[in-house]
Amino acid sequence: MQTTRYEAPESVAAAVRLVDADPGAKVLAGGTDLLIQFRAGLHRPTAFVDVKRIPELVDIAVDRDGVRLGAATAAAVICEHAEMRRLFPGLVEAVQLIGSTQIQGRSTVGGNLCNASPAADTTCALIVNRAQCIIAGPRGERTVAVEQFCTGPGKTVLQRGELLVSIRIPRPSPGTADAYLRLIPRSEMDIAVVGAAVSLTLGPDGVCTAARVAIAAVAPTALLVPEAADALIGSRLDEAALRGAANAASAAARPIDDKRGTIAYRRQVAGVLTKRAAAIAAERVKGRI
Amino acid sequence: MAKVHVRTTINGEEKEFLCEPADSLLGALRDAVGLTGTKEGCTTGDCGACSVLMDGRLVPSCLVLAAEVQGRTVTTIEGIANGHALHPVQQKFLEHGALQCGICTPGFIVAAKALLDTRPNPTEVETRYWLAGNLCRCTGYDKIIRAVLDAAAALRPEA
Amino acid sequence: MKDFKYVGTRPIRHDGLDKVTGRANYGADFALPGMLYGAVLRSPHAHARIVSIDTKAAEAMPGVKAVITGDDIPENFAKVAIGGEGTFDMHDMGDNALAHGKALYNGHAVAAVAAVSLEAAQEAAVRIEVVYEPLEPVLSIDRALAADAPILHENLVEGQGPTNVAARMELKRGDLDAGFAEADVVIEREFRTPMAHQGYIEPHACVARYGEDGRVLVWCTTQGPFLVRDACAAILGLDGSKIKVISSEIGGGFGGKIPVYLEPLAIALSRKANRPVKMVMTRDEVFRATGPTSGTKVVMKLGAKRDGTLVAAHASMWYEAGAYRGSPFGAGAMCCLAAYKIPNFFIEAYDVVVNKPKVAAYRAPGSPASTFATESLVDEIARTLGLDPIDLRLKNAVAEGDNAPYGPAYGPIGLKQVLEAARNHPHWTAPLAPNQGRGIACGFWFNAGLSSSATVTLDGDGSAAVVTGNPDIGGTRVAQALMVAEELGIPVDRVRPIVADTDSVGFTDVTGGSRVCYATGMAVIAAARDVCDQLRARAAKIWDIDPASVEWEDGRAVPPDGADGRGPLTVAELAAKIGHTGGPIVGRASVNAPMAGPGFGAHICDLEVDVETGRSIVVRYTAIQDAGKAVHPDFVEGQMQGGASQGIGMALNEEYIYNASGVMENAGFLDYRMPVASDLPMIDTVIVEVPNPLHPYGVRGVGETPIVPPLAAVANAMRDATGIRFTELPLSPPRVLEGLSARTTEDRDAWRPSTYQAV
Amino acid sequence: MATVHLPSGLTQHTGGVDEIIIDAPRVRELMLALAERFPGLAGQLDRMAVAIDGDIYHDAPYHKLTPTSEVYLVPRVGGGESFDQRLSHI
Repeated sequence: MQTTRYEAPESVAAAVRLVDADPGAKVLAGGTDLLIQFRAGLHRPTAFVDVKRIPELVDIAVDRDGVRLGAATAAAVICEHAEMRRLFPGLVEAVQLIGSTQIQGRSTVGGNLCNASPAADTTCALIVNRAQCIIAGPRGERTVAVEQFCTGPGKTVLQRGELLVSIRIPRPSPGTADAYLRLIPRSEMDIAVVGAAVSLTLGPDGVCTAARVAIAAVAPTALLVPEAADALIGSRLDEAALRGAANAASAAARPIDDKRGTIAYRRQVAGVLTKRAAAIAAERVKGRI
Repeated sequence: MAKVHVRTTINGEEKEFLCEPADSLLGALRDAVGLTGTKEGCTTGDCGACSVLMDGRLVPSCLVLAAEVQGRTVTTIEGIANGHALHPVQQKFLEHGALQCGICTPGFIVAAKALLDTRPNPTEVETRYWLAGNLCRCTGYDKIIRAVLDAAAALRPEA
Repeated sequence: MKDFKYVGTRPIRHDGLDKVTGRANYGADFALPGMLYGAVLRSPHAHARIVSIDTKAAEAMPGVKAVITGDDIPENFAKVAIGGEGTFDMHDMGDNALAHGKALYNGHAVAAVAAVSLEAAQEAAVRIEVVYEPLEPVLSIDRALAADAPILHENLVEGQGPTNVAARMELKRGDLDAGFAEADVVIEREFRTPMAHQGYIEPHACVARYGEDGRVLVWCTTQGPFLVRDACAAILGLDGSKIKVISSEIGGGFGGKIPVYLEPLAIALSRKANRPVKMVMTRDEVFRATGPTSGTKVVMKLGAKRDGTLVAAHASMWYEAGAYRGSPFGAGAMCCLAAYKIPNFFIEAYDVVVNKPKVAAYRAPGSPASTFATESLVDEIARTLGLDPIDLRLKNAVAEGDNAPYGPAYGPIGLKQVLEAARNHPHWTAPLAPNQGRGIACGFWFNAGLSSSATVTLDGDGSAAVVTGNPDIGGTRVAQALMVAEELGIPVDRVRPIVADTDSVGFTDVTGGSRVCYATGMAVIAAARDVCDQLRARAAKIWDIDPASVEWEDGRAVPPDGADGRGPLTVAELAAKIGHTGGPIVGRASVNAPMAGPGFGAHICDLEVDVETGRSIVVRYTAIQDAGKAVHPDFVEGQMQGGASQGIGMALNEEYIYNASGVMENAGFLDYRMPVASDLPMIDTVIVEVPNPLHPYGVRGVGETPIVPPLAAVANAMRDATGIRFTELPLSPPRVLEGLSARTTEDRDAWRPSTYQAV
Repeated sequence: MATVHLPSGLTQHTGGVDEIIIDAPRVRELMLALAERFPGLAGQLDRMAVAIDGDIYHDAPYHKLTPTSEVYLVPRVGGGESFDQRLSHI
């Protein structure tokens, strides 16, 4: 029979105490993955620790250095945040792609990271924006780069008693913009078959001075692809550079065959989306200059 | 294990109910509160039949724990009409024949109301994407989209 | 054709208010005091011998009140004739409800539990210890037909030995060899479609109470309450006269809510526990363990003369029946050439059992898959000959007097009118953008008749009630009210349409086969006319004249000319005197209508293809159909739009995906990809009305035909956009990209193995 | 009296005959006459529906026939399903 408790701590310290004291407890943010897995019998938590009543987990703070995003902030709140949309249009696109309007009302970036799906939409977009995960635990706070947070499907660096509190995203340097694209068979409601995020910095002359490229659903975790970034840096994002980035992304991909796509398909489309996302990011920079 | 005692506001009325810690809001609404207008189609957040508003925001009640609504407000399909006056979305669904079997209709109406609460003048494309989380298998969506757009027009102040 | 006052208008449906306010009660919305909750233990294996089942641990769990296994549903060999439609094999339906000895698909029910809560029942179900001896699963038609294939049913014997081929049928006309010899162009392809689900949003649900007196109450969501009654009686060996079935509102069916799954289990559990039992399927169970439509393989060859005249056709088709015989292979054979005059053909069709769920009816069952083949080949012939695809179809289209491929001559049918309407529609000539293509395809369905009963009662206030036995899935209540209004001459909102339980109305066949507006409509009209006849008699009584001299016109009893200046009497006036003229008036009628009024449709689809990713979207869509007479045009259009949408889903993304062990991998709405609102454009409709002479108003069934054309309409649009003829559905992005990558090689026309499917 | 057309799947029971004139007042007598004439058909006929002058009846043994009636035996198709066809050739 059910032996689950429901807890709704109001501070990070209280939440850490709860999850530290009970290794069977699960942190409940939006619940859009956790509750599905629970009902499918994949895990039987001894407690749901609802962190949405902790103020700093559900807010967005913008300062000179960038943004601190509460890990349990609902996707819809992020998408409605004007400054988020202005600073990180690609990240907001990725957030907006997490499920339906209904799911948007519940799902969170922190939950998306902690669920550690290789196909998570936000992870790539956070990686290209150099986001850092702020983790609270019984021994205090630590910071982990987003690209190191997930270690495999369903696995993260979180240790017993630890809680993802927020995500810090540095303010983009001038001339920088991001973009995220994913391929799904329908127009909505699917899990990414492939995803690609690109962040670009262009000089006043239109030459790319910095770039980050990350791809999703093509490896056990989201992949940062420096080779694809290298293909863009120093170019004016001409066709050859875009093709170079696409080829690098395809080469980096090491996908599997499953019900959502084949190896060959994912590899090819990873390149296509990388190229397109780079072009969109570049257009965004130009639109800002 | 002890049941959770939840005090909340549902459709403008104070309500109290008991639930298991792991019960969904959907289950509590239907069984503990007796509001069966909110429908269960999948319990995985993929069909939208269980859509409700929580603190004014559209959520899938199958993926909300009942215990979470402590102190919050919930609006279900039963709370969409204003007394005897149907909400324009409800009225337009009737006028356009925007339902066939009707099982998805409560979820669509709640979701469409949430849309029009924040966007009085949605385009067809916006409306389709907003409602993409509500599955309908009978209508092909055509009449539903027309009904929502027509309701939007009816809600806008006369130009 | 008579002028209608109410028929053809668009009043608000009577059950609409309840459905927009959340008040309407569906299958899962019913409860009885003391009710238990049931859960089903299902086979994780696709094919396994059940060695033993130990229920002791489950029975010992707190809150558990009853556990049943196949032993509680004795194997029986009854064949129950239902309404002349054919006979359901109760052995198979019972064995499907709860396995006996062998689990035949992933999800096959093996045991069931009733407990005080759903959680307790689910916990107990997993404590039931079942020892399986796994067998090799048969997961494809090709494997089922192989000489060394595992056999699902040892008693299914053909000639030398056991077989997985349950039945064969053939149709032929003319001289095939001579026909192909005449042809200037001959095209042959092999087509495949995967198993696909109806996808109704409401899961199966029921509450059953077995009383101490042996009387049974079943509240459930079903397309056929009488069928539930008779099937449960036969499966459980009960007296059908003691079973009362109340159909709830039904949240979609499309054929899938004709068979019984939960109801016999709920009755058996209730009998054992002596408490009412409620059972509701999860979505996962709906996908794994109800009745999708067949996966198919169709090999078809079509020959035409240079001028486009079709001269010969040869088709061989195999339909997956799932775990038990009974796929719609016969309908597939009968429908595939129904649109065209072809003097020489040979069609053979096979019913093949595989380790997948037993298929059920799904909207024009059998027709979409075989028509996908025909309409793809007709398109290819038009391209080869450089002919307009509508001209080619018109040239060969059947009309009244032509024989259907299954034999009899057609009466008045509307295929040519439908094709003319397609040609005249602005969509047909609208410009296309780059990477867009346009396709057209036709479709046919018979439309069923069968048995229906109806009563119309007239109240003293001049209002009427119409009582029928068909659950209202898509607006049939208001259609019936329109017919009564038309006959009695009273406003539609003065008619109360009622769906009655099995104790309260005469036998009525299922809501299905596109039969409700046609066949039940005939009963409703006849019952209303019975009321009118009685009203004429009442008027005659008032006037003291011969009833035969009273006419019924425009909702009034009209005296003969020169009847002493007496004015006509309206329904309201006659109703007001009902007590003085003989008491209440009840009209009644029943029919066993012939299957008639074949329905033809044509759909035009514009598809835009992303050639770098293989992803495509429908950008414009028009559905044209002969409805005979549209009683409530909103709901006729709705059927056309909904059928088109389901067909588009089959064409683009929907499919059952099995792994190599036969476990379904996408049993949920996330990965069984039905169209969502943002996937579709508005779906334009054109209703053509060629009256059906068998119905008083000319009504034909409309519900099923519209799922037939989309498969080929989409594939033909894909051919137009990409130059590639895809012969396997769905046209999912990986498959399309693979095809695009192969476009320069020789294998572009070769059949491509499934993208996802384990073979 | 009626002209009866048999589907090709049944002609194995009729020695290849696919069209025959039967003198029968009603469908019932027509079916009996067919079964008498071609004993192999006996087990098959109840699987068939009957099309009389274009309209398909599932259950019409007492339907009257005229000398000009065109009768086709047609596999049963209902509101969806085809049943009871174990090992059958139709």
